Amino acid sequence: MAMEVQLDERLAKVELLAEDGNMITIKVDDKVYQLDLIQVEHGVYSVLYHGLSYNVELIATESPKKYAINTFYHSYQAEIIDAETRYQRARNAGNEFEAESTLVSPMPGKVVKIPVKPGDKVQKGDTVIIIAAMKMESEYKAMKDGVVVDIYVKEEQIIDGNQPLIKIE
Amino acid sequence: MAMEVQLDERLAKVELLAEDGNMITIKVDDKVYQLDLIQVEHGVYSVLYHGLSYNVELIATESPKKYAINTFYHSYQAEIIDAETRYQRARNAGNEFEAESTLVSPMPGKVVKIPVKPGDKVQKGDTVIIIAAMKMESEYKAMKDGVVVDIYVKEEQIIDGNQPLIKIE
Amino acid sequence: MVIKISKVLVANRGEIALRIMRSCREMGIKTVAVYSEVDRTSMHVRYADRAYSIGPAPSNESYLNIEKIIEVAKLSKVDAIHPGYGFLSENATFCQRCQQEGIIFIGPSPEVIRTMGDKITARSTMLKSGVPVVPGTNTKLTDDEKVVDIINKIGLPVMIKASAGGGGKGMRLVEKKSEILSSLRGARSEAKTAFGDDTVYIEKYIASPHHIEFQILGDQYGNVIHLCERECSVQRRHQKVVEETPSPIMNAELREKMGQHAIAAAKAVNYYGAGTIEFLVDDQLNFYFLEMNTRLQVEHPITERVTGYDIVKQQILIAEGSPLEIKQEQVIQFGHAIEARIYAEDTDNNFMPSPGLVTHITEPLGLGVRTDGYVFEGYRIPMDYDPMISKLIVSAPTRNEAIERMRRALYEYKITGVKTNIKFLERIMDCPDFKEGNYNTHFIKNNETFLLASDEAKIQFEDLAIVTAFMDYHHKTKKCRNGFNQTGKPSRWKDFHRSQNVKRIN
Amino acid sequence: MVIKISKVLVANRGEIALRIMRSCREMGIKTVAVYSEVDRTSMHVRYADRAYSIGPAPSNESYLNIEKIIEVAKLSKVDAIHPGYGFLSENATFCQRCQQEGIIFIGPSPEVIRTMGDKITARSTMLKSGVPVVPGTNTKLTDDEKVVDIINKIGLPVMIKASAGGGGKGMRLVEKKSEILSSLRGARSEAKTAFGDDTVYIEKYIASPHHIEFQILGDQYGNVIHLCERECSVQRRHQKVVEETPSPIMNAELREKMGQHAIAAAKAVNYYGAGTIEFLVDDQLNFYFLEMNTRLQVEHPITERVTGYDIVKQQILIAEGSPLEIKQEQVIQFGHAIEARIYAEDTDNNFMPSPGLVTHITEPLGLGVRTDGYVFEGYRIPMDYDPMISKLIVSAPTRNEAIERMRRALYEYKITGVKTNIKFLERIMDCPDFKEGNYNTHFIKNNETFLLASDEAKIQFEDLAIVTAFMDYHHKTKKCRNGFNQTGKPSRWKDFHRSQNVKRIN
Repeated sequence: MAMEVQLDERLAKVELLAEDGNMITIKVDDKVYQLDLIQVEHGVYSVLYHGLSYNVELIATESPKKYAINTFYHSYQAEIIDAETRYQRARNAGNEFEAESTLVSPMPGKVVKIPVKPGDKVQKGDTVIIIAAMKMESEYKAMKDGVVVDIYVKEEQIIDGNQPLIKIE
Repeated sequence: MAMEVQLDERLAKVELLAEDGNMITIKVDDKVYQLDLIQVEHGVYSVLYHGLSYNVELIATESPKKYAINTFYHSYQAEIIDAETRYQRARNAGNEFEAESTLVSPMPGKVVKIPVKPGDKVQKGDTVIIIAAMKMESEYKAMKDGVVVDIYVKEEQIIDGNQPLIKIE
Repeated sequence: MVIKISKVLVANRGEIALRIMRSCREMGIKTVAVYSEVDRTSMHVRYADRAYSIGPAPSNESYLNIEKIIEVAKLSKVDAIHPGYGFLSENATFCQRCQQEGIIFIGPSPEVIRTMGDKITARSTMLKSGVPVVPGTNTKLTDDEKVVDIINKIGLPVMIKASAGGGGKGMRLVEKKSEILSSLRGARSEAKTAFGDDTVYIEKYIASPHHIEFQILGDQYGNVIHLCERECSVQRRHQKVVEETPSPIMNAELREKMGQHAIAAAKAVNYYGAGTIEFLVDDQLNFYFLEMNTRLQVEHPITERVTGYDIVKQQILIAEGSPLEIKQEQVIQFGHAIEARIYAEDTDNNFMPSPGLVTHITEPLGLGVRTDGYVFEGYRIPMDYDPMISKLIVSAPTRNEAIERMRRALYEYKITGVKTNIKFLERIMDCPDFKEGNYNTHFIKNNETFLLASDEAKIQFEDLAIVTAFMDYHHKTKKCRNGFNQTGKPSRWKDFHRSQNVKRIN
Repeated sequence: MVIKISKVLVANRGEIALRIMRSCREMGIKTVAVYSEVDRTSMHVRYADRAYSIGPAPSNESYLNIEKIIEVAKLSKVDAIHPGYGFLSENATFCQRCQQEGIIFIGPSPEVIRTMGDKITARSTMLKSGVPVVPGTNTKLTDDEKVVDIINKIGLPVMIKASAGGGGKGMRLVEKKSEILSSLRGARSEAKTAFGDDTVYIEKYIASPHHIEFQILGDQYGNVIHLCERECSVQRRHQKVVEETPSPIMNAELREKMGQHAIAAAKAVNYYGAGTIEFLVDDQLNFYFLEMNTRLQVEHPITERVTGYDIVKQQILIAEGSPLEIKQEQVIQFGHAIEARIYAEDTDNNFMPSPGLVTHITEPLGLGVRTDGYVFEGYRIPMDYDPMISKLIVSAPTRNEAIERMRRALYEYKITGVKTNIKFLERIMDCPDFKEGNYNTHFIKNNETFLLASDEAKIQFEDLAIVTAFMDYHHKTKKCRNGFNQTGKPSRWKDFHRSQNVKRIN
């Protein structure tokens, strides 16, 4: 079984060569590992590699193909790239600009103020929305010069992390 | 919605009169309760009753209708009695003697010794099997006079809790 | 007269509500929790003997709603209310309302809260009692021109501060003559917005100060003792991050002197209850009264650890009218204690708060480790309150060993689902300035490069992360093909213990 | 000469393996875990820097397999092995094998282990050094007739004990003349089976004794100190259940006297490392040497708590060849500490062991509470080893407050899935004899009725249990009807936070 895994900026080719219970032989790009890998708690894996003991925590996301990963001290974002994902990526390739036009909330919170309205011209760095969470207010700035074409949220609205807020074109 | 719940020796009639989110009105036998009941962790419920705060832990079993329950300091066994269960109980009623003929392991362990064999006559209190777990050996005795008709396990065998061991008739 | 308290309403949430309830439980006192709508599943609701909803998530509609809390207190027939820290803990009106209703407020009198809450009154009260205060003004300043005159007389740099202030609001550092007027106006306008009062005062700016505070306890009969100092100079934007006791710059003589002044400060206002006298200490070990906190402090556990006393129990005993049983000469510091505050925040992203669902948590255990927390697996940290998840307190015979223990405990502390500052705290423990005890309130600013350095070792764990994600996905899809997980039965542990079972049965 | 240890193999499992690794981590020492097949998911494997499988579940094929462990030690290039307690910790052969391989054994010399392992040799060594031993015989007895003569001379009641003994095996109390011969034969046969040696000795029976032990530390240069006593009289079938320090019957004079004898006992065998001298103390406070344990004890944390010293670190420093830095006059007991052992056992059912899957666990937190455990949610406690899940250690300035704290901590401690003795421990804390400190080794037997009393309050929580089970089932069936849980997506938290989310978004 072979697939690609996107880890942050890196795209790695992964091939499972052998699997016997929790003993696996697996190839990542050009390197072959023999590992003892077992899930020990919900989302927590213990990995032994030549006697070295590692712990890896996987955090499920809304997509079964995407993970947030914590190792010893480090955090990563991973995505499993199978045929379906590749197809979707190809389809979206033309729209990459689109994604970069939309300001997305990095955390849950409450919209305090939206000092712009659709049709307003904004310059890169202008504050376009203020979000409050945990007794702290954060200002979000326009990522480029342009015109506000859409505002997806309202003042006083409670928002989730990763929610689209404002589209600028 | 109404059902019966068997709690240890007690059989209680339960009727859910109203449900609005975690606020419920429920009748247990003749008593009506208004409760704020919510699952707060996996298998852990918080119940508020006239301001009193209770915590109840439910432990799932192999059957979705059976629970082990811990409240403050107390432990109970519960079973939901619906139509299906009532039917099965009725069917098994004739076999109750059957159940009492079989010695069942109360805990996981390893069979150390079985000093009897099928056909042996035993007296109530005779040791019929010795089980070891956690550095401790326990002797299990015949629950009545009779003849060993079946032995379901072997010496050295690893057993689970609630596993039938020996049948005496 | 001693009136035994048998039931306490804890007008707070989070770790401090739990911490107070723990002491109540040990004393055989029943506890009543109050909670806002988003806190129904919070641990303090489950830990208490009783719990009552007091309104929607925003604090001013629930945890700051005095009348609602008084109503619950009467309904649940409590003898006393413990306000914790934050929320209503330094609200003189609330304290007075309790008195009117015949409910014991576990804290000082409303008069003392008022005196110490107004910084100018506090300063002049201290001056009268011979406690050194930061040189500056002691009257209410309203005339801008006069302020400029005064600043010129004191000499730059100075701090302009709001009299009603706190939490760094309405505060300006002035270093240049040209900045005086604009800073003054800025401070006034901020103070007006935050506290409804634009009165300010001027303090000489103490360069590279240490923030050192003394814990004091006073009873209702005029006995006051101190439980030694806490070093609180590791701060980010006036928010304490790490505290320790003893202070690395303290010596026995200075402790004696500052302790006596702390006691004098408390006696000057007939203080009773637990309180904290905050001092600024400069490099020459000159010290100045900064302010008094008339409540329990977040960092009180390090004092509990080295002195052995349970400060919440002392608060309750004092509120019952018991005379202090601890004598000053009995108070010793046994070993060294450090507290680190665990915040739900993204340290790599300008310390942005990170509320959300805690999917997994492992608390550090073992010798010399105390955790005061309130979150659990499956708990959703609400965005409505403070981002502090817990406090990690370690102790050891020496400061060095305490730092090693803190590193070990931080290593063991695993919280997933939300981002935390645990890695940042580990960097603090590794920072040479901290290890040498050579730091002041500029520590975090001065060491920013070190503390926020990017992970160079990250790349070597990449393959590990890739393999694990791959295998998890592989097993997930295999299971689906085999038709598992579609039985409707709880399968939480089943899958990854299946292999073990097989091994055990054969 | 001091040889710094940089990597340690921990030849153990469970809580003690973790506890040792914690100290190693604080000292910057790398750790190597070994594990049997059933322990692949155990916490010590995950906590260590390295981990190696050493064989099947039965101890004699893994944790007692000397050659296999030596092999791993060489493969992983460790400087030292820590044996923990139990398993190979008092095995002179293992200790010697380590020496042969040039690996430091963190413990005493093989000669000392042998001397103290043979109870008769230990008794006569102590006698020669002037340490009081229980009156009795000090030579190997093989002739039955001679034994009867001796017993008649000592006077009944007496204990017949196996020289190679331990853990209560090969031991008989003789109260009547008619029982002498049968007891002697019983003891011999049991000793033969358990230890392959039927040599016995006779001790005067001490009525209602206290079991009090002294923790000692000795370096390789002849310096020996003691870290005061531990009271270990709360026992069930020779198994300690609760320990505390200071002992309620101790006074300063007796402590000084017993402490000096404990040091003399250690010096008599040129002891180095951490060790424990066990004494029997009668109601008149006469004390007698019982035996020496040449290893770390389960209950060492209470000593750590009141003295502040990390005993495992001291063991490592001594093994490195460092001279003891602690002086006897520095040792103080700061406050009071109690340890309760949490066992996976069914106290309502003759204390039958209860291995199995831990479905949920909440550890107690807060002031003065330490937990040394190793289990976690989803861990399957194997049936192959000791039933101890964890140790709960509390401390407070006074014994009374420590008892209150222990009750609070036990209340917070929730373990579901397996049965535990937590309720039984709570009853001990409530027991008048324990609260008054008025107990000896017969405590549990004498208070059985109180400790095992059935729950009268149980009935009042019945309706609560019924309602919760009903509602859980109701939601489960409702969910199935609505087609949830069939998406294959992880739904662990989804369901019970759904309502919260809705509330938050509106």
